[in-house]
Amino acid sequence: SDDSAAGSSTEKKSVTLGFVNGATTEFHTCLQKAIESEASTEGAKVITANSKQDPAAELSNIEDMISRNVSALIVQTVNVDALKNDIAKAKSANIPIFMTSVITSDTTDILGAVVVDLKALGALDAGWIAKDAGSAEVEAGVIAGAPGAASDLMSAGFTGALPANVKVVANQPGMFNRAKAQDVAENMIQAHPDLKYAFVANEDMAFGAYQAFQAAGKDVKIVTANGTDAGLAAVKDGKFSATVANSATDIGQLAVKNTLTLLNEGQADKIANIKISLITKDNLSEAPKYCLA
Amino acid sequence: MTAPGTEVVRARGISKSFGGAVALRDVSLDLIPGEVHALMGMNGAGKSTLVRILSGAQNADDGVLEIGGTAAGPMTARKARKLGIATVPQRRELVMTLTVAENIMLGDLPTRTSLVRWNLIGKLARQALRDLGIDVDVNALAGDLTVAEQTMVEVAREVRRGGRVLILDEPTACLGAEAAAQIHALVRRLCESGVAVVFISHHISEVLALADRITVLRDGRVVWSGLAKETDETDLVRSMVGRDVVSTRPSRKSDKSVTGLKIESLADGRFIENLTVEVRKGEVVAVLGPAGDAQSRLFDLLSGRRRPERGHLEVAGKRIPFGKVARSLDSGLRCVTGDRRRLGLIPELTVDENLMLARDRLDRRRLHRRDRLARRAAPLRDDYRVVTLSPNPPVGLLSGGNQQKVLLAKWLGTEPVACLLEDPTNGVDIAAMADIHTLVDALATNGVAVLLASSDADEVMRLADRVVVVRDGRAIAEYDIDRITRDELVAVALGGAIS
Amino acid sequence: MTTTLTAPVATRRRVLPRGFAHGGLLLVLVAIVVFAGLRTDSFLSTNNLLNVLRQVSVVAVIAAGLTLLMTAGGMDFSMGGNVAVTTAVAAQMFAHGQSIWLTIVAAILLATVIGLVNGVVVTFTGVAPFVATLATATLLDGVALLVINGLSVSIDDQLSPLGIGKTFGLPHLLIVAIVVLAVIAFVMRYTTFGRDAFAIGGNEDVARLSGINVSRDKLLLYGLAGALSGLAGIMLLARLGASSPGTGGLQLQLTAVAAVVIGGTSLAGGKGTVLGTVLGVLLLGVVANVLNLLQINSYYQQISVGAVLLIAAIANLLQRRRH
Amino acid sequence: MTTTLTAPVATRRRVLPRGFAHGGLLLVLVAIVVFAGLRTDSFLSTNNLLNVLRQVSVVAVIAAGLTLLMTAGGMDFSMGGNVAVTTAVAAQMFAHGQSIWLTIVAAILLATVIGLVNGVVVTFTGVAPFVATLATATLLDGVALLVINGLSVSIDDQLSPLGIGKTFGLPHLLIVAIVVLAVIAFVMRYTTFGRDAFAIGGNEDVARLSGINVSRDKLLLYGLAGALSGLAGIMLLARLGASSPGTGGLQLQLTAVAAVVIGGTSLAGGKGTVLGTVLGVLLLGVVANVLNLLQINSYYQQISVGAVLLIAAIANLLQRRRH
Ligand SMILES: Nc1ncnc2c1ncn2[C@@H]1O[C@H](COP(=O)(O)OP(=O)(O)OP(=O)(O)O)[C@@H](O)[C@H]1O
Ligand SMILES: Nc1ncnc2c1ncn2[C@@H]1O[C@H](COP(=O)(O)OP(=O)(O)OP(=O)(O)O)[C@@H](O)[C@H]1O
Ligand SMILES: [Mg+2]
Ligand SMILES: [Mg+2]
Repeated sequence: SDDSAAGSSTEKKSVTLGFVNGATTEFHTCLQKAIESEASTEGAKVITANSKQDPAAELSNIEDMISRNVSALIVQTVNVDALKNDIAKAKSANIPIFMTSVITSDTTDILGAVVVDLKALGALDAGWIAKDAGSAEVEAGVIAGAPGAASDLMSAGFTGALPANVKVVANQPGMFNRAKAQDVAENMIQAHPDLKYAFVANEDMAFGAYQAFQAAGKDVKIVTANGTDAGLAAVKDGKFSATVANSATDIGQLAVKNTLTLLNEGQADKIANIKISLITKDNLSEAPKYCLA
Repeated sequence: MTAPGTEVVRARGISKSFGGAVALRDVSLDLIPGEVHALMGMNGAGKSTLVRILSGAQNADDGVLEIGGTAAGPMTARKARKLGIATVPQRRELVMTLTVAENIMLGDLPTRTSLVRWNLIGKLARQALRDLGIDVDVNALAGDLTVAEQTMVEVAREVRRGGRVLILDEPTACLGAEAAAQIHALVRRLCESGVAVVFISHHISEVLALADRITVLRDGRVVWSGLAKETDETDLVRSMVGRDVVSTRPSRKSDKSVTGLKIESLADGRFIENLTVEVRKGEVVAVLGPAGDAQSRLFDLLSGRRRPERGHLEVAGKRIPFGKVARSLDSGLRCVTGDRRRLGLIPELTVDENLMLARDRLDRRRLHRRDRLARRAAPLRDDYRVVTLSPNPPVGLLSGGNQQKVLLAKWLGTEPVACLLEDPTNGVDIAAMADIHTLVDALATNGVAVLLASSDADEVMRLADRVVVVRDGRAIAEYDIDRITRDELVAVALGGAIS
Repeated sequence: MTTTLTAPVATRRRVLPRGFAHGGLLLVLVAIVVFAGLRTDSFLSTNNLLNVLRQVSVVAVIAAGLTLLMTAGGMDFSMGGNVAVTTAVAAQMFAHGQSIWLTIVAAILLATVIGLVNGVVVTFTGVAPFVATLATATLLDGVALLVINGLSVSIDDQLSPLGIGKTFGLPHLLIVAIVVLAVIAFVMRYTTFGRDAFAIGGNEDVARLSGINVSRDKLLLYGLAGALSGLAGIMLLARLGASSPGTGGLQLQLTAVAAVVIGGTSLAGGKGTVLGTVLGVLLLGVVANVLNLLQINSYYQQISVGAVLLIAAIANLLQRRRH
Repeated sequence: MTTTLTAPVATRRRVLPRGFAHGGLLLVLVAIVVFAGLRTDSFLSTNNLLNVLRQVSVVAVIAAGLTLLMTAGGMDFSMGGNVAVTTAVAAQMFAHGQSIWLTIVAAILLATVIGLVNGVVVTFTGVAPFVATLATATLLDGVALLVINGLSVSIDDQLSPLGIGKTFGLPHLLIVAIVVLAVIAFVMRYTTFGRDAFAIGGNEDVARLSGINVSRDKLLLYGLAGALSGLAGIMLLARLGASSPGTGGLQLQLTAVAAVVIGGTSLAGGKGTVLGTVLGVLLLGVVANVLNLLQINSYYQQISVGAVLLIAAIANLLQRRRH
């Protein structure tokens, strides 16, 4: 059976990576695809599990991985702090943990991480608005994700980087759900008909917001994040003014690469920052691939 | 205990109305230890409402209750129980998901160091049943019992709990002769020990034989109250109904050569073993046996609710498969249950809808128009004299007897070819009983084959042309009704031998 | 715990004008509307009100089917999952170049079949409806993800006439919802099939013995719930222009269930009105809208929705009890 | 829709040994265990089995309380929300340097109060339990977010003796769960309070007329459900070492409800066993574990969980019916 391979992690050939994914959104799907494809390129096996945004399920998944004796664990976490327990557990079983997207405050016990600077991501979008608005007094709205660290970091980064002449008049949660985001956008434009800009925490929601603004007959400039094919097309069509590419594929591929390198005690950044870039109509070609086919 | 001769309960000026409709007005009632106090009156007269007020299940709008000489204030069920008032309500109130033993001991489970003593529960429950001469498995689920058995269990429960007042609301309405006799004996015994018993029944002879004192209600008012020995059947009927009621057996002359309903070698593996009964068109045949015997199980099999192990069923010469409600109905067979709450009516639906429930489905009506429904239902309401306080209330709010009338009307208004009537006058007043008997006569005259499964000997004598006696699930004898006397009939029903 | 049909209530209700049964709910709704109207100008603008109505259209269609089904004592907890699968399949069909009508018909057919499967399980195995459909809900959520492979599938503007179109100023989505609600209300009040649902919900045994084909009716009811989920799926797809992970599913289901039960339809069956459901749907929609307009902090939003639901449920009962 | 207790079933069941009522469920569970044992070595390792048991401990505690409550005809859909609030409050108290015991006591007290509030609403306003607690569930999820301000609040290893400690090889979390289950099973069978719960669930009016203090019992039952949610919250906090958005909540609630109803406890009340609930909890835990071990794609995992639930529910019923 396939477990025998996992048993002997010392041999380089039969490295088995465990990947614990955090949810089933597009980002997570693409991340997993990238990890699976990169691993197969590198000749490693991957076994995966999904925590579906439930911290308790994440812990269970990690425990299950440990009992399968994987060589290393890559975790796209639901809950950063709960990971401390997991890390302790994995450490006592001699299984190193590698993290994606976010990290614990104390990084001594982890193997490494690939992270996205979510604050900087928000700030990039804010920067575009600052430039576009010039010195005009304008209103902006934020359609955040689900209440929680990731979403809060993004909107804090965005809000914090805005110049004084851009006023955030509304900040409402879209729950990373397109339908909800569309409702919120519809309501927001009613309350603030003079809205000029909207920061939407991901492209899926941004499409919903775009529909809402269109229907209301308002020309609100949308800035968002991800850089999916559909998102880039929307930037090209002018539906979105800008998006910040934080490629799930880049994160996944780098995570596998670094995990394997660090396992073999090779040279790699322990905490690698993924490159994020502001994509507008002018630099569409610079966008990295977001998702593997 | 209160000294004999002084009232243990004095109710004065009790009034109660439901949303403007008056159910009781200015009713007074005295209960005296050692006496059986019968409440009589037509369906909807307010008997149950009065006893519900006494037992704390409902609150009066007006009036005072004095119990044991002191004013009781607002009553609750718990308080009534504490004051020693035990009640068997008209509607069977058991926890159907619990066993008989637990139901009997409910609210009073024996414990030791606060742990429930299961063995003792079984023993006490068995004892309570044995004291009343009842044979029911204490480990059976209450929901699996027949209505008669449930009644007995409930009486056993209330008697076991004891108290100085016992209220029995139509305890004998669906009981066979044997069980009723047990209840009578029990009531007498309790009276001797100083309990005040309230007894409600529509059977005048039963009341006259049992009661010391009688109060008659009509339209929520006391119209007569006095000692039982000061009155007689005719007077009682007059005060209850306001007129004389006569119900005599007509001579039904119809051609009785064609078979209308034929049950052959029926067996359900539990209660019925090889039962064969044939009913000709225009004939009323009664199935009779000790309570709990085959007759109370026929409904399930004939209606298609349950499949028997073996047997044939024919309606007007056509074979009907078992277990198929639609086929059974198409053939013109109508089965009227004795358990109207569980298998007869839908309490939330209105009277009219219940009346037309089967009829409209048989007519394959697609649309439902309230005004037309009311028009279609009106003749049935009149024929069966369904009395309601408001125009068209949910049927669950009617008095028991009126519900029974709705049930009969629902089925007999659908042009039956053959029908099974299980306790058709269960809980109806004497006037309505006479009406229903006349309606059954009319059915027979019109050539319907009627199979009667009644536990009431008088009713069997009044209606049946022929009696089939069943014992242990088999038909053991058959009599034409003019060959047998009422007393012999009762003897048979009690399981005795017959000359 | 078991609630008894307390008599006085029902008797009076007949006497009062219809709709009064929902007086409490109506009161809460009106209170919120007045409050919102005073606090923010934008609330009472035609545009905003139309927005709210369009937003609740999808939930309304699901809730309508659920009302009828629950009145018959049934329950379909998988309608949200069914919506997710339908949107996913329809989106993929569009992506593979199928025509609009074929796609719509196929999606609704599929949804009907899913509903029928629920119906078969509930009717012929006797598993409690809640249990059976909770299981299928889990299953369908997985299927939906599988169909779109965890990615967003866009349909461009193929359904935009439905999604954003208007006739005489009324959004098409709203019109569809109104038609569905009206039809269900009509069925419940004026057809034997609808009355059968009440009978089955009131006492299934009696219904069967009265000649109602209970099994067939149940299958039809579950099938109908499925079909309406399918329709809701198409509407949602039209509105969003894409199917993505998390579309439909449990959240949508819970909103619909909440709307229906707040509207007074009994979980035990035998009681239910479309009018109540409409009020329930509107209440939830208006509250979400008002919270957005008033710019309430997102944590307080959930709290407010919960509190309003609770108040509405209590108000509705107290009001009924007073009579 | 109402299912009738047909006579032969129930009478016969008494004759069979207890526990047999869950034969179908047991069969499915055993089948899965055997299958998993054959397909992957790691499944039957002590470590993995202990993992599974520790993983289900929190759900088991909630499910135990729910079993008793549902047997009495009640429902608490807000236990998951209660867990969320409890973990949030306890985490904040730790973060503010409160002592372990004070925190635990305060958290469980708070949870009990929340349960009692549910109880008061259900008992004294007559709102259907599902409706009332669905509303509080929404409310509590919001409160939990508010308490931790949408961020993860870590408690370091303050509760790790409970969270990862073992005695005689048994995880402490498991021991707590076993004790709770045993106590509830005992209460349900051997105390008047427990038997009264069956009576209330079977027929509340009869129970009241029999002199059972129904209102008090209901309050106690909801309070108990709350207290157990609090305990579950502490256990979850111990296990996770932090409270963060998404801890507890609706997902946990649905898992517990699924476990209880799969275990044969009736949504209508009057019937329920802790044994059934234990089997339900184990089934869900084992399936999740096995799907992970067998390396099933996550979309298929959801589908499989749904399918297994459905099969178990049907098997449980068919098996019972055969007798
Ligand atoms: N809860 C209630 N709501 C509305 N009307 C009621 C209610 N209870 C009883 N009634 C009405 O009050 C009247 C008296 O009913 P009650 O049950 O006391 O009659 P009864 O004398 O016991 O009749 P029966 O002999 O048929 O049992 C009836 O017309 C009945 O419909
Ligand atoms: N489940 C039952 N099936 C058949 N008959 C029953 C049943 N329960 C009670 N009865 C009998 O039916 C008659 C009336 O019972 P039912 O419960 O319909 O009365 P009700 O008038 O609604 O109750 P109440 O008078 O307490 O309001 C009584 O004679 C009683 O013995
Ligand atoms: Mg009565
Ligand atoms: Mg009555």
